[in-house]
Amino acid sequence: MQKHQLKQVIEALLFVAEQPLTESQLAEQVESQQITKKQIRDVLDELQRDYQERGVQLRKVASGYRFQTRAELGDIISNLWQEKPTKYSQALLETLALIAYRQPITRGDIEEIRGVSVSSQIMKTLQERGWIKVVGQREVPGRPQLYATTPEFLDYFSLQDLAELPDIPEPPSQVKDAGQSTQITAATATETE
Amino acid sequence: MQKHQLKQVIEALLFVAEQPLTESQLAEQVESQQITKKQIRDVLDELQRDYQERGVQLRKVASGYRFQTRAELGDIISNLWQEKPTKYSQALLETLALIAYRQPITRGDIEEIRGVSVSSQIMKTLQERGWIKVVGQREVPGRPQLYATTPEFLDYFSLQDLAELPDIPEPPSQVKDAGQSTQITAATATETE
Amino acid sequence: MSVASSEPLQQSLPLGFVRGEPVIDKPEDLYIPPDALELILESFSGPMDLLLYLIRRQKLDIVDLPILPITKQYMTYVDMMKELKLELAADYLVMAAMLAEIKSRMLLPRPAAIEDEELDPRAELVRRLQEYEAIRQGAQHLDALPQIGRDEFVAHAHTDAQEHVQTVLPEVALAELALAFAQALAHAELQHHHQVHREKLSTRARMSRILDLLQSKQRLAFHELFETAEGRQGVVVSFLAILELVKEALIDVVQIDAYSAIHIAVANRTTGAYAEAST
Repeated sequence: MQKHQLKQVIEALLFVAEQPLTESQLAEQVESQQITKKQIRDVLDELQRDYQERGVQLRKVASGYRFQTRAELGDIISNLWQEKPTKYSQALLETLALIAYRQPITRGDIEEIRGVSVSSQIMKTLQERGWIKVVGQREVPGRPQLYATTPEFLDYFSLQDLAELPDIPEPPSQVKDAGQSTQITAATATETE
Repeated sequence: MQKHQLKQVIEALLFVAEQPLTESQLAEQVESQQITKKQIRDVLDELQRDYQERGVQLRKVASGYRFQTRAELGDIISNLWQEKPTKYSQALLETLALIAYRQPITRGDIEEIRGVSVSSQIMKTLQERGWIKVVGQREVPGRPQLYATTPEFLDYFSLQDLAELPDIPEPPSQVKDAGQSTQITAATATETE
Repeated sequence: MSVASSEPLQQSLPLGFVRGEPVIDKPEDLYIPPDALELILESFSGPMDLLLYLIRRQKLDIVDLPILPITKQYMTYVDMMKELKLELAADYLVMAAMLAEIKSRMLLPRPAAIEDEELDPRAELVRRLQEYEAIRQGAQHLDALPQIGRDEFVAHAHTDAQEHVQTVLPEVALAELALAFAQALAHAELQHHHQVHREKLSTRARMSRILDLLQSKQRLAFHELFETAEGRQGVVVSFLAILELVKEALIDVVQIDAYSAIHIAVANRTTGAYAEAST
């Protein structure tokens, strides 16, 4: 396959796939053509440059590459739909922020910091959206479930990994949790303690 | 709105709309910006040229404009939806084997040997695959159809004729007839247990 | 999204802004309709939110939290909520109790020797406030990030590629077929009835072919069933196949007169006397 055609194929695949595609997935799609990952990466770089100034851009998010519209066009484009996009409540955003920044975390931890009981509706919504999931249990009495964010959470916010989240102050540790790590990296998502 | 931005907006709208968009629909989306239809048409022309050689192209169809993949990429792109090959059920394989080894044979014969009824779906699948066909009817009440294998069946298994089918390990009770097995050279490794 | 409807909206609805700070105090000299006040009080996402708001509004230092005035103000708000018969979450009262406890411990004289930061009765509350403040900031960051479906949209193109998807038919190996046959026989425990031999298979294949030929022609001349090219062995196989077909009453062999050509035809059903027991 010539490079010109490879580029067309990758471009077309990215525009029709339901989900973002990784380099490996793209390589797999054209595997019969003996294409190296390096060639795929070069094409992706080139496509990213090609679309730099266009209405849609090639973005890398947690679960792969996808074409998406420029952020600044959001207002005009959202007119296409009758419904207004969902506005998330402060309570939901705080809960999500706690899970994103302090994962893995139990519901009890969330309640302690927010000072209110966590509504089951919020946890259900976050799980239904595929943004959070149970990654284990803390080995204390009651074995509470530990929650972490998912790649879909990152995709939704067009992030590649948790390190891209804007910084917030690290948790104060003078009273307890002195040993708790404050480094937020994508790896924490799979930690089960 | 500057022309540069108008182009980005129209491009983005066409990429996110579920349906093709007409010039009027596009004009409506950007109506607050006092854009003439002429301007929209110019932008569409320009986009059509921009995407001429790309993996997706801007095409005008009956209900408006839409981006779609190049026709000649259909084959490669279809890999995205290509299902993994499945396996035939044991019931189907046994049915096929009985037809191959015991032809011509009726469904009733197969059922008698297998001790279970043969689903119509299995017979249909084998016929659609072109491996078996009806070669006659047995002249008994109900005139059941007699099935046999086809040349396509032989072709698929790279056999010249049915005599090349592997010999089946003989049951222990059977006294082997040396004279009948002299011609057998093919591996008879299959075992019944 | 159901959250928006099932969760009270938490955005503050201040009465106004003074130097950028929302004013939601109930000024002494201004009547506020109870409805408006209710909205304001409901807008806090919890006791920590309220507490943090009170601290920030007065530009107080969290670390050196003046517990007495804060407790007093907090209680004023809680009383207002009670007065308006808002469904006051128990969490607000838990916080009130905590504040009262810290206050009383602060009032107790402490031996100078053990006075260190760790034992400051406010320490735990301060830690929670700091962490809550950080998380509030995190929530704001999340809200400000571009979101798919709100600010950014996934781009898709139409494709007719699905039409090119080919049905992949399952593969079968010859050995599998033989195995399946053996298994079918084993299951039926009919092995002794189904002796399979190479010779026999050729015969059965020829039987199928003859029946197949009879599908298109009603009658076949006997000699049409033999091909000299096949040699003697082919003739034997054909002959055995005809005999077997006759035996299974699948064909009739017809000779009108003595010495006339022999024909075979599909068995007439009236003469069919196929015995199932033959297997």
